[in-house]
Amino acid sequence: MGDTHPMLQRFGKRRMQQVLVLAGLLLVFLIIHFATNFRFLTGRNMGIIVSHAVIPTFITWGLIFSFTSGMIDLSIGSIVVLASNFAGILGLKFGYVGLILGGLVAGVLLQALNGFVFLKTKIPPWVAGLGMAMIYESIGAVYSTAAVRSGGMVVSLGSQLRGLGQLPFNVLMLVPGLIAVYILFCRTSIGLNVRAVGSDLRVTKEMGIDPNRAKFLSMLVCGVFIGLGSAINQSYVGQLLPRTGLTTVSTIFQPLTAVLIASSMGAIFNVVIGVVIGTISLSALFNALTLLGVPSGTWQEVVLGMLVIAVTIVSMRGEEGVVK
Amino acid sequence: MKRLSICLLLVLLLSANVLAADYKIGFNNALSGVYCLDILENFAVYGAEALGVDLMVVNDEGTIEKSISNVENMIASGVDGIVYFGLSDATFAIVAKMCADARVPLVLYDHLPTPDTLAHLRNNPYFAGAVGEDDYDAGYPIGEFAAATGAKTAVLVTGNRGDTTHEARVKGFTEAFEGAGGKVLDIAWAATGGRAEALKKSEDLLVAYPDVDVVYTTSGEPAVATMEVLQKYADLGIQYYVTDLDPPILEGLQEGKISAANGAHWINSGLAVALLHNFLEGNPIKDANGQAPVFHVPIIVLEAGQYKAYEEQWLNNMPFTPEEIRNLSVKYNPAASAESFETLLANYSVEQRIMDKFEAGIITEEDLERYGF
Amino acid sequence: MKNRKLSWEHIIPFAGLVCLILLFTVLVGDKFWRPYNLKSILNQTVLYMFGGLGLIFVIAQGSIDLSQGAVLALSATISAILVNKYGLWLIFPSAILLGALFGLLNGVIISKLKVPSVTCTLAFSIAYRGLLPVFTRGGPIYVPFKLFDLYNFENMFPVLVLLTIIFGYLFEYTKVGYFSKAIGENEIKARNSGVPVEKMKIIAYVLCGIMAGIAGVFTLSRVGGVDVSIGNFFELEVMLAIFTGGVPVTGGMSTRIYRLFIGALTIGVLVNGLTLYGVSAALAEGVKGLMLIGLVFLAARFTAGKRAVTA
Amino acid sequence: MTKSFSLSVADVSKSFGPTRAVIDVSLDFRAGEIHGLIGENGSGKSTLLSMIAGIHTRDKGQMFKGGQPYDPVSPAHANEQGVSMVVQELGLVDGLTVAENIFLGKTDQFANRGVINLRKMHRAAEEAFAAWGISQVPLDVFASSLTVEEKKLVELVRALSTDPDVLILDEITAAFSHNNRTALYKLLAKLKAQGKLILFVSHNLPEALQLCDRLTVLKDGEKVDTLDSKGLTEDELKRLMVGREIKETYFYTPAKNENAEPVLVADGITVDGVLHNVSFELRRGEVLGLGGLSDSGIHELGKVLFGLTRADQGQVIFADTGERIDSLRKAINSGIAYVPKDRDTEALMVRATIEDNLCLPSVDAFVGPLGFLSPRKRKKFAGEQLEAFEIKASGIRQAVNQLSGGNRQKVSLASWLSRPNKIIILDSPTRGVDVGITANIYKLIAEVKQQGIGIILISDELPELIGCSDRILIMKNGAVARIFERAEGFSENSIVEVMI
Repeated sequence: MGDTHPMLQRFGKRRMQQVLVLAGLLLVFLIIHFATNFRFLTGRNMGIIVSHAVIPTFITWGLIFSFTSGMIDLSIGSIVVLASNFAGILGLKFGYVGLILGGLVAGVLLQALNGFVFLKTKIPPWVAGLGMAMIYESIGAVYSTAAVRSGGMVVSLGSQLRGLGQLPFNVLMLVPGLIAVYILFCRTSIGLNVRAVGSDLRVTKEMGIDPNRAKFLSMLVCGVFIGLGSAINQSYVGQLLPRTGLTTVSTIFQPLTAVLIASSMGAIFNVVIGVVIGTISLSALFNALTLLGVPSGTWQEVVLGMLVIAVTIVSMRGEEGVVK
Repeated sequence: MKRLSICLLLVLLLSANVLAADYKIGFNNALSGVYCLDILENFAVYGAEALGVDLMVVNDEGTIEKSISNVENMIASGVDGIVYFGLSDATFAIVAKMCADARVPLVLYDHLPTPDTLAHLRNNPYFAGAVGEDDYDAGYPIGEFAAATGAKTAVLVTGNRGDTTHEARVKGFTEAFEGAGGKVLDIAWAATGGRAEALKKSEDLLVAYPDVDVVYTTSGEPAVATMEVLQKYADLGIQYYVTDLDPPILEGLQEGKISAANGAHWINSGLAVALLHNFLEGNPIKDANGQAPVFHVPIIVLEAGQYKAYEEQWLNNMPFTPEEIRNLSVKYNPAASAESFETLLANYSVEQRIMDKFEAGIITEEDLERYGF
Repeated sequence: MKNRKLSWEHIIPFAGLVCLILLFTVLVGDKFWRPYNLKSILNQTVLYMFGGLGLIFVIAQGSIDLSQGAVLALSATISAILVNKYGLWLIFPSAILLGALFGLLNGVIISKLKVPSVTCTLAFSIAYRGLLPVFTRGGPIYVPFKLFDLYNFENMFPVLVLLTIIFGYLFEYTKVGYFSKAIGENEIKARNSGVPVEKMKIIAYVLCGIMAGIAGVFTLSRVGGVDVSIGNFFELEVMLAIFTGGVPVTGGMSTRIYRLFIGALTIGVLVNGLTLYGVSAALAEGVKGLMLIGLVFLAARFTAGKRAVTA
Repeated sequence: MTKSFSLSVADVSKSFGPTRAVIDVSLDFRAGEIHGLIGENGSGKSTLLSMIAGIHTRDKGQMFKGGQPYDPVSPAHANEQGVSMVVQELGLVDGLTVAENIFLGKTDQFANRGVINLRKMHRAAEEAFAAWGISQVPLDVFASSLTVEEKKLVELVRALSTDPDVLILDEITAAFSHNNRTALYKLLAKLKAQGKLILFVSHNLPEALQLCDRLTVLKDGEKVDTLDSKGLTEDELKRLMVGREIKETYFYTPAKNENAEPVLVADGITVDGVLHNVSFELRRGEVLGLGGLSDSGIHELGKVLFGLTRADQGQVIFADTGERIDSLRKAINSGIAYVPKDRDTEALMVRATIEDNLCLPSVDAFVGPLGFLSPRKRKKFAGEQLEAFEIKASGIRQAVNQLSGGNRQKVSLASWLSRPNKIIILDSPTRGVDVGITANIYKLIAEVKQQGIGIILISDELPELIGCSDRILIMKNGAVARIFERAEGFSENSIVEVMI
């Protein structure tokens, strides 16, 4: 056993591969720095990059709980829209406390509803999430229509309560967030149980864990982080307009990519930190492409798409199981 | 006796027409929830109420296929005419064909057809005309103006790549600005993701070009976002121009965050309803050449001082009274013609409107003073 | 097939459709039954049926294609450009070829490089949408007026029937369909049994791409040209149709092509009926969502004994 | 109810749908005994034990522990009352570390305000391994990187970590190497001496006879008898299990031609870290047994022969054509069939119908012009196979997951055997299959052999290999240890010596 174990040897190989990926990433950033006349790795620009990554990071942190138990939930975008607006409404009444509380309450409640629907109906979350997204979008749009009918718009913070979404507070939020999500995911029974459920449902059941309870709890935790992300989001954008037509579904793309990047570095970093690296890399990518003069709306998207596929190919190398 | 009964019948028919909402008009909102599109819908509803017609509003949810489906659905539900917003110029010919097949008249609003498309549409007897603005004309004067201040470089923040409205505004600005010797350094296209995306993109853009002279944003949502980002870079002394007069932009104007803004062309939707109403009343309005007319709505430039006037007399109250709208239709004003529309539009500016409203006794002298006249 | 019982699993999708039709007959009245409206419903659903004829192979395999809308958009756009240059005859060949090409790319990356289908197709969807404005260059692209005639009931219905026969045959009565369903049931068993899994995945994505291409041509003829928003959310609407029709999300042997049609019609009738009744699009979407969850739930509930439902 | 009974069940029943898994079973277990449960597959052993361990709830009947009513609602609840179980299937969560696996669901003891102290948890795990004399497994690696044997050890530690009075072991020894088995026997003796009750399930009858104090035989969900193991013989047990005397379970018939030409040649196969330079020949019409410990590489070798795993060095040659088998495609085209060990996940489409399962490997036979896949031909074929393999089902349209384990295995075998094969590789074909169907399968193997087909039988069970094979290839640590010829007479002792 020990080091000579064949599986462990393979594990080591994999780790080496991933160190190379990370080194490659850093090298690319360095090259970009030179190519952009040293505007990339400046303090101010790094601040911007990190601050752009804050909201996706919180949402992705939430999502690792539901992703882990195999629930890809297409409704998160619409939940963020509703939770942000609710945070805004309470925020205008009760200040920052209301803002954060509003996001939390809405995030947790909607995730609880999702959890209830996913677990009770037993519809695969993939499809149920699509349905819930439509329902939430509809609720948002009805609220928006009602607001416009009564002569206004959906809640707008104007210049109030905007601190949470700005430097330095948003970046500072990352630190307690990181600690909280690490502890919850790696060091509490909620995280442990949901990781167990995600890995092997049958065995986990036999070990005396109630999988539905574990999943539901993890959805609630997910709701907490999505709610926090929504509160920061509302503070960042000031006003978020609900729309219909499944426009919110694409919100999941960035978190999904971040999780992919995180898992491709799974042997070096804990997934919780990997997520931060993932979201910051994405934010840095767009920033760098703009600095390099790559047009947005066209080639930037192409580069993003290709990058995601490339990262996945690298992280899936040597995969022998069934991939769907 | 016979003659009398016929007369009675006619009177009955006519009175029935007058009493009930006599027409049902279909109207599509391209994407509900976007301020600049919702305000179009609002004014269309206002115009329809003034004219006493029913408005059936549908939402295309930003997709071109749904806008076609919605035309079908409106026809199926028995509308008498359609006021149509085309997400793309490409759809006009086909929508006109569908309307002609169903014998339902059509008026285009906001997006004007290109000359080629227009020529094709004018062969269609059910095409009743178009009311809209030239988006090129939204960007062009701002480009001109910015260049005249001595600015040499500009970056643009705009909406979805490929959206004809924004492409035209960008083109207008670019041609004017570069024609005067300036240079457009980069354009941030913020997709329908809305404000959050525009916030990030405009910030990235400003990091890339910190010494730029001018920022121009072509539509409301990205404009609000860019305005906030620019606040963080107030030290750079960048001039900021905007098209679309969303409420936060008005505040920005007032607070001096924005050098100038234009917009307020959203009255086109209500005028389009009036144009269609004329057609339904049997008075198809023709232009000087006897063809279906195209009315261009001027894009109003709003200076910082006029903020209050716009807020109160455009947003809180509609810029036109119901009478003014009724005057455009032959039903209420037998003299209604293309000229009525043209006169109304020719006088469409902040000053003129305020003065007209003052003369009509809608606003008082105190108001005038508050607005700075 | 003597002993195949008529189970709830088969009835529920039909029942949903019939209930909706009855509901709207009451609410909307004769407007709903007018020939023009019935044709409209078909017009509005036929594109999703086209898309579904391809997607169902991928879904049967337990995978997904989120790039169908973007493939539709890109192949339609490039075809429109080519048509304007070289003539209308090119429209179908080029759209089909381009669709097949994009599908091939998906299939190769998913099967050979083991990239999960969600990731791969989502990434391509973003990339293709990014490429679109490069081709449209800021304005719409027009297609010859002649093409408009393609999109009417008389022309489209025969095409639909023909494609249904071809794809239905392929799906229900050949190895391609049988193997695809086997892959959805158990990929390892399928591979060990001699199913060329990688080839089948590539074929499925190519078929998916081809149908996106064909749907793209019909979309062009329906909307009159290319706009960057063309094909937006097409793939989600197709998925909605397939799942509403009761196709299991994991694919497998009980995937049936008729379910696609039931699902597409159900969604079509619902949206049309609600619009005619005057319900806003915002509310209609919520109702659509509720119905999706409700129908999938009911269909799964009545088959839970036979078919493990994964949560 | 005397005090000496530490655990008893009275008139316990349990049904799964229409299947009555356990019917009115009453049993008394004494503290300080090792009590064996013996019976065919599907006789109700695992179900009975699962009810005691709180995994399943019973439909009726009562249970008592230490004279008190005992009603576990969950495994955790059973643990609290001193009952823990190592289940028959693999019972670890692959995505968690070893330490996390040991304490999953019981982590509160290491938690401070809900936060788990990892160091404390690791120390506790180390102590547990040491205390029970079980060879240590690395604690911070994921369970997925462990061998089957290591996993079973961890499961054992997990079960012991609650310090139970009643320890239930469901077929744990099958995966164990010789020395770990010995260690386990020692451990069990120690626990017994401490006055604990051990419930032990094994298909290995000699082991059960040797280890257990008393044996209970179950049949079709009902208790047949409880006997003292002293003086019992294997044949008696077997008779009780199936209700008839089975003397010859194996259907060995000598190969037609001892020196037939080879049909498959393996030459120096090496898979890094798994197989080393494995060479042998498979002859026409013979059964070549592949035996060895669970990590000896026998299962991996089967996959290489079928082209599922690529060899890093060496080659597999299909003798008829001289073709090199380096892909699944070539293997299948050459007429090689492979029945994998893991039935439900690799060999069957469990949610699909019997018809679909049977037809899939033979699908080319149903293709007509225009690629038409005739439903009629498929149906006919499936019906024939259903009959030929005596699969008990309501019809070909029944879903496979509604069948019993044995019948599922029959479907699996039928789907492969019903096509024209030249070589058949069977990996553990009787794993988890009851005695009756096992015999059936042996008979099949003998029949197939008579058709001149070369068979490779991979098995963990030595008697099976001895009973069926013409030659037995024993592997050790990924290399060929020795090939035994039937002519020499297989002796279990000498084979075990080579294996370990």
